[in-house]
Amino acid sequence: MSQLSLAVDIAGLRLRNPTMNAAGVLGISGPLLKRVYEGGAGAVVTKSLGPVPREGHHNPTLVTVEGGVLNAMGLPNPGADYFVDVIRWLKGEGVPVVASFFGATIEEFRDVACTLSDAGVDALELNCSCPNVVEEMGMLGADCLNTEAVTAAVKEVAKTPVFVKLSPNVTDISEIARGAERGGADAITACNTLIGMAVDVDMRRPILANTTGGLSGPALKPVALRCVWEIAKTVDIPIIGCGGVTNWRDAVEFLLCGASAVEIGTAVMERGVEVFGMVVEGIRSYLEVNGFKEVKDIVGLAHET
Amino acid sequence: MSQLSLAVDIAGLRLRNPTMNAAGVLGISGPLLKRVYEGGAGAVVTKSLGPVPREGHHNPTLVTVEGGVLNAMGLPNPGADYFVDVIRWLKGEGVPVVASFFGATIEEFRDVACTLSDAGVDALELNCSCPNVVEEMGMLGADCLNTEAVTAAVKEVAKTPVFVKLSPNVTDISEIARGAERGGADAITACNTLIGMAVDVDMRRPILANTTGGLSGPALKPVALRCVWEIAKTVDIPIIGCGGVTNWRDAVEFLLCGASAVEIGTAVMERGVEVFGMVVEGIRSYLEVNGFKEVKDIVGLAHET
Amino acid sequence: MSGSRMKPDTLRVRQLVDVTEEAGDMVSLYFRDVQCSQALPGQYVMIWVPGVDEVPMSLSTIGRRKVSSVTVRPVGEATRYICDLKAGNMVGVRGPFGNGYTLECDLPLVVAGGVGAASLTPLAESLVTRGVRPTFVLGARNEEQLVFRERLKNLLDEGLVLATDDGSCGFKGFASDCALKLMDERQFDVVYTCGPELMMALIFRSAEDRGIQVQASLERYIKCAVGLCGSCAIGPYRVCKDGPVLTTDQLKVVRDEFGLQRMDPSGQAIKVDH
Amino acid sequence: MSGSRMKPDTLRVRQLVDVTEEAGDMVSLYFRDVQCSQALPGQYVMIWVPGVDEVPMSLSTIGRRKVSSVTVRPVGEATRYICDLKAGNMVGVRGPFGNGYTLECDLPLVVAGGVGAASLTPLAESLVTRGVRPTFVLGARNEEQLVFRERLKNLLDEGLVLATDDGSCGFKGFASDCALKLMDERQFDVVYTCGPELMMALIFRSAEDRGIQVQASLERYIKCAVGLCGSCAIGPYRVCKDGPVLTTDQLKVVRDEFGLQRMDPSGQAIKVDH
Ligand SMILES: Cc1cc2nc3c(=O)[nH]c(=O)nc-3n(C[C@H](O)[C@H](O)[C@H](O)COP(=O)(O)OP(=O)(O)OC[C@H]3O[C@@H](n4cnc5c(N)ncnc54)[C@H](O)[C@@H]3O)c2cc1C
Ligand SMILES: Cc1cc2nc3c(=O)[nH]c(=O)nc-3n(C[C@H](O)[C@H](O)[C@H](O)COP(=O)(O)OP(=O)(O)OC[C@H]3O[C@@H](n4cnc5c(N)ncnc54)[C@H](O)[C@@H]3O)c2cc1C
Ligand SMILES: Cc1cc2nc3c(=O)[nH]c(=O)nc-3n(C[C@H](O)[C@H](O)[C@H](O)COP(=O)(O)O)c2cc1C
Ligand SMILES: Cc1cc2nc3c(=O)[nH]c(=O)nc-3n(C[C@H](O)[C@H](O)[C@H](O)COP(=O)(O)O)c2cc1C
Ligand code: FES
Ligand code: FES
Repeated sequence: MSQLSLAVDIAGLRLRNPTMNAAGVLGISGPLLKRVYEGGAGAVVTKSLGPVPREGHHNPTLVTVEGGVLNAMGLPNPGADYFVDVIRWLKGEGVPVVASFFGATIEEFRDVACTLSDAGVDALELNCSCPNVVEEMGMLGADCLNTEAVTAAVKEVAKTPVFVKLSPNVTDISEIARGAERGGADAITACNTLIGMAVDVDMRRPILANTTGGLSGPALKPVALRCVWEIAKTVDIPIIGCGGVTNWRDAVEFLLCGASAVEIGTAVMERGVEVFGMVVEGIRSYLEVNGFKEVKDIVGLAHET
Repeated sequence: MSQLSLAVDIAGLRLRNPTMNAAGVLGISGPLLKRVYEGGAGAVVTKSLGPVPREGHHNPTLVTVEGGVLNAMGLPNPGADYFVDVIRWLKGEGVPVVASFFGATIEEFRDVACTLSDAGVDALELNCSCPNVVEEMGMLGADCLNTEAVTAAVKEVAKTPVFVKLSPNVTDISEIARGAERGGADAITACNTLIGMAVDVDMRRPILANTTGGLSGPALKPVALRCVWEIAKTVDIPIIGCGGVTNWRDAVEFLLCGASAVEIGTAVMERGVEVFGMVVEGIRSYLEVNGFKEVKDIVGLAHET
Repeated sequence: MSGSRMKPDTLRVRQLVDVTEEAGDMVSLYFRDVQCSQALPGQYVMIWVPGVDEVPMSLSTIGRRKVSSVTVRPVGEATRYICDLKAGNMVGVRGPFGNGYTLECDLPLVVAGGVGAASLTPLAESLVTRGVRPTFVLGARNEEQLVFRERLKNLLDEGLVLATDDGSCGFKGFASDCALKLMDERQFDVVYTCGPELMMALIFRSAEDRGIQVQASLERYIKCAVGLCGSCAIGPYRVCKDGPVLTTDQLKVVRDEFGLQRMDPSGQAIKVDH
Repeated sequence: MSGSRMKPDTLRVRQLVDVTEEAGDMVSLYFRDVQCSQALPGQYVMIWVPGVDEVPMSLSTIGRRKVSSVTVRPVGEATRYICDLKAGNMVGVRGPFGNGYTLECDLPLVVAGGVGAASLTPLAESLVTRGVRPTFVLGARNEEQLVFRERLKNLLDEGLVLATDDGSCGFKGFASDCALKLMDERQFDVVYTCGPELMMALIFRSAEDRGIQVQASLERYIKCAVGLCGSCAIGPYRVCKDGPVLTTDQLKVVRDEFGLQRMDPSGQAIKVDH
């Protein structure tokens, strides 16, 4: 074993390696999140938490498509207050926790952030980009002024770094990233799912109960890489890549495009919670074989050509 | 054989069946387009033609990714004037021709449309959505006012139906579709490719010479279906679905979502030019088995549930 | 349309080739599906009824080269709707999902409570095929509710032990009481069980005391069915993917939840009450 | 990394294990690649040199369980850059693409002009393996330009006929003249040819007069290599996918273009001048 380190620093948050689960994937349960950490993740991300409990949409909430899955869970969650105990338990178990959260108004965002921050999370991930509840809650993230305002409001109350997670369903994602940076974001997570839908020709109707849903998995990867690439050219804060990471190569691609860490979601379906350890080991050998000393050395390297 | 008809009418343009090749796929050569028609397409669509010849981007211009391909051809084309003879030859061979075209300014769009319209095409497809030349030419299609203006300018000179082809890389595609409708568009083609990129971890750099490219194929399908769905809810003009159609099921999905016809591009890679005939035959048996008399009967049916 | 190369998690629509009434208002729905024909006993599918819901159902027949089935007890909106379907109607099918039962055993006891027999009957059939004759306790409230009675009788003959809460047929009392009695009489090495969770929890504790391995098929709220959303969590396990069948070692880990609490669709803990 | 399950159209990066100089400034680059090991003679790959270009190159060695190679003639920016690569350097590889030659024949004549020998040498090897010994005309401007001379001599011995424009070695004159002479002497049933298009067009017409089948490997501007963009069109055929090898029947269809005109990268027709 060489002197190689896999640890990363994201806006002051130091993690043992650059992988996390994507928000909404396994994050509704404390013990499952602990299993994610034991599976090798550098930190865990909770389900997006709102001000009150939500059951989410009716089933079908998920359907597989070529190259990925479509989901319209509809942000089911037990509410931020309820989750405070889960967070405390996870912290007690030694697990670094990023709390994903959302609200319907700027006030709600701030209040939820306050609750979670007080619960002792290591970072907050502001989800202003869930495609499945747009009509209900307004698409705050689609506009850079909104993004700036909501980020600033959250930053006022947050005692931890704030990651702002962006939607790829916009005309110019770098403009929105700039809004988040102006609002004081400590990092950008890019990206959430693409809005899509699936139809069944025998039933002659949309499959998801919510009609449309978010496309994740390998099909999303080229778009997510491009988002990270563009944002890296635009802002100075760190980026967390997300979208279709299935193996170490995918993870390294995101790092080369400018991400400092990656989140992994859909790949858990095929590769289990062991995917985190496998990706981390793959990154380790990549660094080793290519003579790099730490993850930071390859962040953004593809821009330098 | 029943009384079943596969013919469709798109804004007055009557086609023997609802399939066409997607713009840019095989459309740079007259004989190849004739082969597409002989392969079973209802009409053929030319490569997007501009005011002057363009060589396009350097290689690599295409790379396969999971669930599709990324291309950054960069709109190579011999110019509209040059293509007049090709169009006349195709018309002489009895092939219905849709001319895809673009320009850098509204004037250029109008001039090119005029040239092609005079050449005797059956319809024009206004491409205000090519993701690969944005920096060079501005992204006219990203804005509904622009789309309205350019459509109106083209409609002034066009003697044939004008299809306006939209990009999925926008925050609200239905708003842009409305702009096109207001500008006088006779139909909407939805959609062009999603902007993505691919990186190689060994070379540590983007693969496409243009860095970013357009994602097409099955990976795009859920997004394209959703675009058609949303546009169908918004405008009254016909829609031509495009994005990931590989087999008859995909085609029927687009029809059920509200498309009156489909364009097929990437599937030609795996299935050859025979794909058109195969999709058409599949649509025929679907109609037959389910007791429909013509294609029109299933257009938009998934909305009625 | 069908295609055996299709991955099991891909949704497909199947026509019901037969719909039969079972004991106690339950209904079996038969359909042809290559993926289901290759399922393991204990695996389940998601049944989609458009406009209503998509719900998990164990495979009650695994039709190798033939039709497969699910058997549905009408308890709510979706299940009542499904029980009204007729041959010729169509349902969406995703799956088979989950792990299924492990077949290794020498002297197995099977304990089915109510519709729990749905997943345990194909298990019994597989065991018999492997030359192992299980003792099968089929429990229900009363005689009318004894599902698959004929099918199991034909398969197991003396091995089938009936139990009714009201004593209208066979052992009088809960299936779990009947099982405890049998565990004291014979040296079973594995107990397979599916049914009301309180029953299964009782059986688990008794079997644990006696050092007998348990395989229990659990129910939790299933949304994605592919191990992503976490809504089916019990402790560190996902019922949809790591389960639905949990073994003794796993049940020990979730001792604080099994038979006691589960998550509602929003992720809040609620009491297990049956 | 590698993986034989990878589809040939997926880009992968390969290290050059060997780089050797060939006759006439040409260079052969050797690399290990499962997909190329399974190629047919006449198929080509796209070689990516980052920051420079991606260009089509015929496989000059198809290394069954071993290394494969391409052989490059430096004619422009990309090919000159490639010819300067060293062992240890990396290139991107997509493919093998295209149809390759059909091997059915009894008495074949092979006519290679210049670097055209790259695709025809593996063809000759495959023919010999099948028990057919082709007559192989290796043509070049002068003796120094005769590529693969030793390799072909070892393989074919008397079957190898050398031709140089200046007569510095073997037949004095164009390879096509040499081929015409041979066609008059012997009853060949197939002519395989790759080289300058004007040479191939001449051979095609002569073979057509004599009723001999032709398989000619063509060059057109290759961009996508997977049959989508149309930039490589000759008549109704895509050189990248339907070709690069066209047969007599196809060559008849494109009579008005073959040896006469081709498309430049913008799609405008230009004259074929070599
Ligand atoms: C792995 C598994 C296998 C099952 N096998 C069978 C079977 O073979 N036969 C059978 O009749 N039933 C089976 N069930 C139970 C069946 O899924 C529920 O009875 C059904 O979902 C109830 O739906 P409903 O709309 O009719 O009832 P509701 O009125 O919606 O609810 C009634 C009860 O069913 C539960 N339920 C509702 N939706 C779900 C869901 N998506 N996932 C889990 N529980 C849900 C509710 O929590 C509640 O306890 C199984 C459950 C699981 C988890
Ligand atoms: C199927 C096929 C197999 C080939 N096999 C070989 C081989 O084994 N060895 C070899 O040395 N050469 C081969 N070539 C030719 C080789 O691809 C060109 O010489 C090379 O692309 C020139 O690139 P350049 O940048 O050096 O030259 P440039 O200066 O760019 O151009 C020189 C000539 O090469 C042509 N060319 C450039 N790029 C391409 C391209 N993408 N596709 C087709 N032609 C191009 C130009 O039209 C021009 O005629 C093959 C070509 C094809 C189509
Ligand atoms: C089942 C499921 C639930 C999700 N829930 C959330 C969520 O609550 N909040 C959020 O920000 N993103 C959510 N996402 C999006 C993921 O966090 C992630 O952005 C996306 O799936 C892309 O990553 P992947 O391709 O690795 O899955 C969800 C995704 C899936 C598949
Ligand atoms: C090689 C290639 C070239 C293309 N060129 C054009 C073009 O010139 N004009 C255009 O409007 N779209 C172009 N497109 C986009 C297609 O027309 C189509 O919108 C897209 O590929 C989605 O359809 P598909 O998934 O069936 O390929 C091109 C696509 C490909 C793959
Ligand atoms: S139902 Fe989603 S993880 Fe089990
Ligand atoms: S190079 Fe694109 S079709 Fe041949």
